[in-house]
Amino acid sequence: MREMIKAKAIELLENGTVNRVLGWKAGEFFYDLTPGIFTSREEIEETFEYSVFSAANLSKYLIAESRKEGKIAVFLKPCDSYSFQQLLKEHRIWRDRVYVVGIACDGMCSMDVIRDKGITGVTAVEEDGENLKLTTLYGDKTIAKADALLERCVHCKSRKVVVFDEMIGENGEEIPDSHRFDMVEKLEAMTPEERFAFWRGELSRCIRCNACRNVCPACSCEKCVFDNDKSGIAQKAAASDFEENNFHIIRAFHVASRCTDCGECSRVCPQNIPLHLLNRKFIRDINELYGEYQAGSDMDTKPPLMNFTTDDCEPSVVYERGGKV
Amino acid sequence: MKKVFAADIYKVFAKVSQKSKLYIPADDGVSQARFLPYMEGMTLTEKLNTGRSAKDLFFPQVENLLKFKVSGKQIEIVDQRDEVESFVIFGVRACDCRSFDILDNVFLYDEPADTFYKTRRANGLVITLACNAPEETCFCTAFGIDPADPAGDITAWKMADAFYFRGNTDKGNALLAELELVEADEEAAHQQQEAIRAIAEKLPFGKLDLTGFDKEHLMEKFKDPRWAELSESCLGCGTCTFVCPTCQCYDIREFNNGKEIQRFRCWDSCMYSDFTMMAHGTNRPTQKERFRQRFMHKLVYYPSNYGGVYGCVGCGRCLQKCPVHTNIVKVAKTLGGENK
Amino acid sequence: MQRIGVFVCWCGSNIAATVDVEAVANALAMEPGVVISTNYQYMCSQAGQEMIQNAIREHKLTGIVVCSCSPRMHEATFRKTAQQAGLNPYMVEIANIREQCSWVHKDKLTGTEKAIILGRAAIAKVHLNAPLTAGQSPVTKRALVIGGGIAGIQTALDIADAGFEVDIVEKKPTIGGKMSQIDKTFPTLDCAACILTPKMVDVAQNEKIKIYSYSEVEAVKGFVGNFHVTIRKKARYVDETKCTGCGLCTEKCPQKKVPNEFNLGLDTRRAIYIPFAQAIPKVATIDADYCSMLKSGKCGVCSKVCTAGAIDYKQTDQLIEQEYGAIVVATGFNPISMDKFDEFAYSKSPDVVTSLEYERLMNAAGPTGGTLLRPSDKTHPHTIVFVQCVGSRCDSSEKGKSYCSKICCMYTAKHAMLTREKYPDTEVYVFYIDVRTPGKNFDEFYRRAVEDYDVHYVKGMVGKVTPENGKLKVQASDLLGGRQMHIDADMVVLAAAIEPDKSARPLATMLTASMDTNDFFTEAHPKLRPVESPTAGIFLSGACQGPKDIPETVAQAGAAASKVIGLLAKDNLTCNPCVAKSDEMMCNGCSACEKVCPYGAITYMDKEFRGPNRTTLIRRVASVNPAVCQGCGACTVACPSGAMDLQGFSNSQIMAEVDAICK
Amino acid sequence: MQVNETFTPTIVAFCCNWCSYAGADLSGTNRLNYPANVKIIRIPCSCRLNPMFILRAFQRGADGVILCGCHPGDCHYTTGNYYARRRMTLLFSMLDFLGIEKERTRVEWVSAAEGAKFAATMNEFVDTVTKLGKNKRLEDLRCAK
Amino acid sequence: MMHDPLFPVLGVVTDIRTDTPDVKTFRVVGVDGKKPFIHIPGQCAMLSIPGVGEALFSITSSPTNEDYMEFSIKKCGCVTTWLHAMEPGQQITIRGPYGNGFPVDTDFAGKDLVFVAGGIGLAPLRSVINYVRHYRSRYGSVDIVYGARSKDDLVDYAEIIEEWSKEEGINVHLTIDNPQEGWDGHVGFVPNYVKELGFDTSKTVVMCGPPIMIKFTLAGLLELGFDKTQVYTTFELKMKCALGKCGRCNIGDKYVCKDGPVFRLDQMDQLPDEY
Repeated sequence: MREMIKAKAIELLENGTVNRVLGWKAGEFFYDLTPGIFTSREEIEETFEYSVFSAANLSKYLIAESRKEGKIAVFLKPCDSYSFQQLLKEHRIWRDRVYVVGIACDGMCSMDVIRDKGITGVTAVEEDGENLKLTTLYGDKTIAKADALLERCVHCKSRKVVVFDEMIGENGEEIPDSHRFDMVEKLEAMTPEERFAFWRGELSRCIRCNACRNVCPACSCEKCVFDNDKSGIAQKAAASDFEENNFHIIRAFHVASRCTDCGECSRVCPQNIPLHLLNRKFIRDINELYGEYQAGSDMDTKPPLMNFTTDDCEPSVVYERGGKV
Repeated sequence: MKKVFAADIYKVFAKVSQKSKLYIPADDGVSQARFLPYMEGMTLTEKLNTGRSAKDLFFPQVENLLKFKVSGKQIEIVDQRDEVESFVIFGVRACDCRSFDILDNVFLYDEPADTFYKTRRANGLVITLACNAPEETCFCTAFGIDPADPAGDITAWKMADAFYFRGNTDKGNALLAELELVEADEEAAHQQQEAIRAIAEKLPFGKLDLTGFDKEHLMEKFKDPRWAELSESCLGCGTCTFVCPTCQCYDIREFNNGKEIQRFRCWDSCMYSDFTMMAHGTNRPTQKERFRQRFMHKLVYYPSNYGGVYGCVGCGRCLQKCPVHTNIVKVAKTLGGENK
Repeated sequence: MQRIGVFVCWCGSNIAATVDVEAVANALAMEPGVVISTNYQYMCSQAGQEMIQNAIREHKLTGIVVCSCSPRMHEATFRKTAQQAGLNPYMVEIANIREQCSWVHKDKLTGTEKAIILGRAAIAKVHLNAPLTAGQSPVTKRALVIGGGIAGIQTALDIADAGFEVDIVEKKPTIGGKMSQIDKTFPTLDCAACILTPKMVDVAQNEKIKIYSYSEVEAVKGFVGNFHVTIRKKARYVDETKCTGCGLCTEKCPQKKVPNEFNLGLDTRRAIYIPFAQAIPKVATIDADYCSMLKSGKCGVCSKVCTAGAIDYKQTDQLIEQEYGAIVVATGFNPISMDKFDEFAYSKSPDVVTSLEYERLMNAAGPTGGTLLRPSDKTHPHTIVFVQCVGSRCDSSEKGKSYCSKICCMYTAKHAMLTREKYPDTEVYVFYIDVRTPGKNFDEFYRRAVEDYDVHYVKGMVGKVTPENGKLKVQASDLLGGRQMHIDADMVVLAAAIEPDKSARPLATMLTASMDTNDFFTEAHPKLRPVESPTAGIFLSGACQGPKDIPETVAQAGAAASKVIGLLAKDNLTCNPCVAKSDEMMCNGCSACEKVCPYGAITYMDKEFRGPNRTTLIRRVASVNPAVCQGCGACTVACPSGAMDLQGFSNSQIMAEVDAICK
Repeated sequence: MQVNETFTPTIVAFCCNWCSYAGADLSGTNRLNYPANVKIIRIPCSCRLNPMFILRAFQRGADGVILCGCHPGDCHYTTGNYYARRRMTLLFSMLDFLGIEKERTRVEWVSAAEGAKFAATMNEFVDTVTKLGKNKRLEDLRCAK
Repeated sequence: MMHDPLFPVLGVVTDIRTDTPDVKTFRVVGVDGKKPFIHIPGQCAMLSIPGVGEALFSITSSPTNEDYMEFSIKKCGCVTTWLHAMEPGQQITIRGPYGNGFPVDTDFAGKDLVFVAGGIGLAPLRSVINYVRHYRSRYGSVDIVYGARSKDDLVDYAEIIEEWSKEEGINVHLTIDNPQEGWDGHVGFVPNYVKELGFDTSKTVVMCGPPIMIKFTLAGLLELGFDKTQVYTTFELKMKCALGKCGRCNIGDKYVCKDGPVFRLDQMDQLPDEY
């Protein structure tokens, strides 16, 4: 896969299809890949990397990149392609300046997950079939890839690249029984007091670094309300519990019915807050109340929050369903 | 040198916390350690370091400065500071401990001193803990920090059976004396130190070459074209800043609850697009300039102002936390050493 | 920092009885920015208004807060007051301390406390008010009337009379509408054709009026003063400019078996036809569903007999684009289908007819030449039963309509009377729930039917009609007599409920005009603005707004016309300034706002912006057409960046009110 | 739940200009009582209600927030309340998900003719919120009274 | 409890003068009616209106004025808009003085001085000019070149005409960008005017104005034979603490609030071009 992708990147650059390639750059260790732009064969040969650590969703970079001269090639994993299409739908990316190479994906791993398993000091990683061989300061270790997967990949919703100019690897299918709402349901089954305690515990860790927002392809505002002093709700740091809640509620609401559930927010959170649960709560509610909807899966369907039917349920439905009392 | 058997460490904590507030690094929810006020039943984390740095305890993320009450054209200024109670932090690593020196330069020694910081520093007692198992992201040694022998008022070593303590300052010795611990042989600690240093020797960035990052090369580094490439993936978030033990930029903001106006300061990040935004624009218009500012500050401006001391302690938090894995090591490797 | 004046109204004792106005004024005087705070018995009085105006001048006020009755009552008044004193009218805020305070609460302390808080909220808001200036948009001085019945005709004539151009779009081949099918009109019993056809001729001859017959509205864009309408002129396969209306083709056409819709299918016409003798335009139309030439290419008789050479089998639909300043909807009504009323045997016996069919059977130009004959055997009926409220005032909405169709009582009385007059040997029964005759000379008319013409009015419903041996067995109850009735009738006439024309619903969507659940167009205000749609520039004429008889229709048509004239007489329109506005610097161009805008007021453009380091950036940004936007604010919430805000009800203003209230 | 006898909740009622605000007016015209701690904010349409405003109200000390708009189908702007309905449904569900008492938020459709309904709704809502007690979970301590 | 440097003191705005359509001059004293603190020409102070914000302004009045401080402020942001809308008697908060100020008693002493200002750029120079006027004997000749978009945009016009122009040894050269009715003075941009005037290269130049003016004036001065060590200017960047701690206003390793705002132009060359 890695070789095919690199070869494709070189091919597209050299045959003049594009003048830039957006991919992942090798870091200091095997696991710390950085999104990067490549403009030459040499660069690609030396530093382009694709591995189970190519988790970063590249689609958001295209908002800026597609406005630059010439065409850019981008590699999109299935979940990234949903974000890409949602951005297209919102007129944020100039499609004609992007050449999309879809790549089949079996799930991405996370160093955080590996560290969580007590493996530290990892200086090198090698993919070995279904396993990862780790060289650490404290001796060699092995971990199954499946045990190192990102949460979003454990509950992968789709292996289908929804928009591409060409595919590398075989395109997959949507996975309806991803169990991605299991945790949401578990929370819903709690009492409000328990839920409140759960979220306070999580959100009180927030350091308002904006990583979730800045990485989020749906949070593509020219100027975020939380940065805009005129909005009346601008904040630099959460100065109270309320502000912690407010930021995450409003952010989730702003991306509701636009969030593709790409999981980047939770991946990048330095405080390991399961932010995706908020988005999934909205997705689950939308699916249940207004019919199945997957943001980014097509170009035409109106996002549920910009749509209605005359016989929609009343807000009082929340008293009847929702969490147990 | 004093000694406490591993089984008794919590008795020591209990004793300390009776007199003053004690913070220890403990696991907080999932996969993260954090300095938390010690309460009975709490256990020390097994993790190397806390997710957030120890600077929080001296320079908190949000800090109230003063209040105003406004009526008509009149303003009343209310100083609302409470006396800061004395507190003890246990388990500060060598890198974080060094970060206090770096912050001291700005907040204490540069006149006028910041009284909020000053009060906390005066009331805080730092017990450091040597790093038994440094991680691949650690590079404190690059800044001449010895993870085996951290500074602080008291230095502690953790061994299989016991904790060893050494007082470094009067304040530290006084506390140790109060605790009435058993005298111990220094040899055990020395062995531990050697073991740590052996690992530190193997750290991939332990000998990070920082030549070229100095006042003399200020303009050259500033003008280096490679900043563009280094910064191209930067999201402009504040993760690196907020987990950094030495970042000290802050914003002053106000909150009006309708009755009084609370002026407070909170951390800010030079990575944010509005950091230098004025009514008529910003002098750092793209992420390249903002990214450059952060690393120039750590590696060039700070040493230029403070006798060559770098504004980084090699704790490695930004290496672990950056969403796109761009960090000070990549910058140093690209622009420093033989690449300069 | 605003300089704010606060004016607390006593409203006599209405407010002052439960709110200590003095205390309110004193408390609000302490609020930031308030430079004068006072109270007065009646702020809305001349003296009160002068007091405000003097204060504005004297204290150089930049904003005022009036604590008084509901803004729905006097906001406009005080805005005018402010304007006359040189203050922007949108710098006025009302704190509603009457309807929402003094009238709700009994305890004076409570009322006073609440009034102070409401005043504070208004002050907090006015601090953030900005002077708003209403925008201007030009007016196209031409009106479109959709529907060419009596409503449309009258509206068009009145507008044209004032000197403005009017186009009528009529989907049928001729104008005239329902009235052209009616025989006589109540309560005067004059002949409908005699009063309608001259008006039709007037329309045809009026230079200002253009008729698009056999045409329909295809698309509507734009907004008040500037509508852009696409009209589909359906192919009639006859060149209107050549056809002389001689009618020869309609006699020679070999296809004779086409149901004649003008006579409601009671007789037939040819495939090429002129609906009725006085049709306007008097031009033949080929019915493509029946013409053999169009269907199979065989025939061509009409073309051969037409001396004018007007037949054109190759004609296609034509799309006409036209600009209008105002649109009048006059789409009229239809009797409802009798399908669901099997108990009256409408589908089983041709002798069960609707009132409109009966109208044709009585009409000299009708299928029977004006002689009343039963459709089944063309014999003279001797017993006729009229059933009222068929489908009107129904409980079950599935079957009929909940509303009263309003005209049935009168036309049934008319039918009964005319029948008795022409055929005194006929027994006439009318079954009714109530007889409703409010209207000039209406009750007298009904009484004549009962008293002079011996029409048997029976209060009660007909339960069942059964055709049997050439008779219609009518089973009914007489509620006043308390008995069951069995009548062997020759004919049964059903007063079918009326409903809006089916074309109204899609039209409403095009016009973004609102409708009620019965598909009648909603008026802007049921009492005060009965001929205007809430959508600016859309006016309502005739039965499209609700059931009406002819005089009412004509009256409303005139009213609609005068509203249109009032609009077209202006060169420019002043827009409501409390509309949405997008901040281009923050706009993402994501189209969220556009998706929720009910008026299509938001458009996008790619615009160049200055980027960092002397670069230029092209960004897609939204802009709101202030003439179209009605200020609902749906877009402001859809917009994640907050680029879209509503002037007069901005995010910061509302939050300031929230803060003041919760403080 | 502990009920504090002296507790009077702060209630913010957002009312659309065309129906519910008029309904509230009518309620006054008919001299129908409802508690004074209900304060009405006039907005042009229920669709103008930004979730930000609701959270803001709770931050600043509101104990309950209610939105009143035209009945579905009767919106002055034809579609506004349909959008509001979806937005509020999802927002309320999210607040519930975060453990905020769902009874503190409410939507009622009140027409210009339903003065009685307005008063009844407010009475009932105030009762409900009074029973819940003070809003603790979404309050901002800096705004504490 | 120690007084924190971030804590302001109260001030009262006793007088507000409208200079131009968008510039007003505010007279500030402490609540005790005295001058809040002592400063050097070119230094700044943080003014704030609680609830609105805090911003740094250069002190326009000369330290030789014993009674009050003045600030000439152009309306351009949130705080300034509020200031412009307020009325005399309003309390504000003030802290300072901040920055290095001009070397009036060292480098400037005994020198012939040329002041070059554009628009609101006169504000910090006014302090120096009046200081120099006060200690007239300590300095050589004084030339003032001042330009604005139009006559109406010239700040302190009355003082310039009534006092400065009339004072011996002070040459005032006014210019406006475009011809205007009722203006018989020079028309043209400041940099060109400075070149036209062609000052003696022994003089010391003090500049303040929009960056574009600084840039072209400097080029002109260098052409005339001036050395960068003879030219001083003053800067403005976003500031929060004004104490060199909040990390905002640095240009390279220098903080404008602490090491500036006055820089000699040869010092500027040592700094990255990020202002």
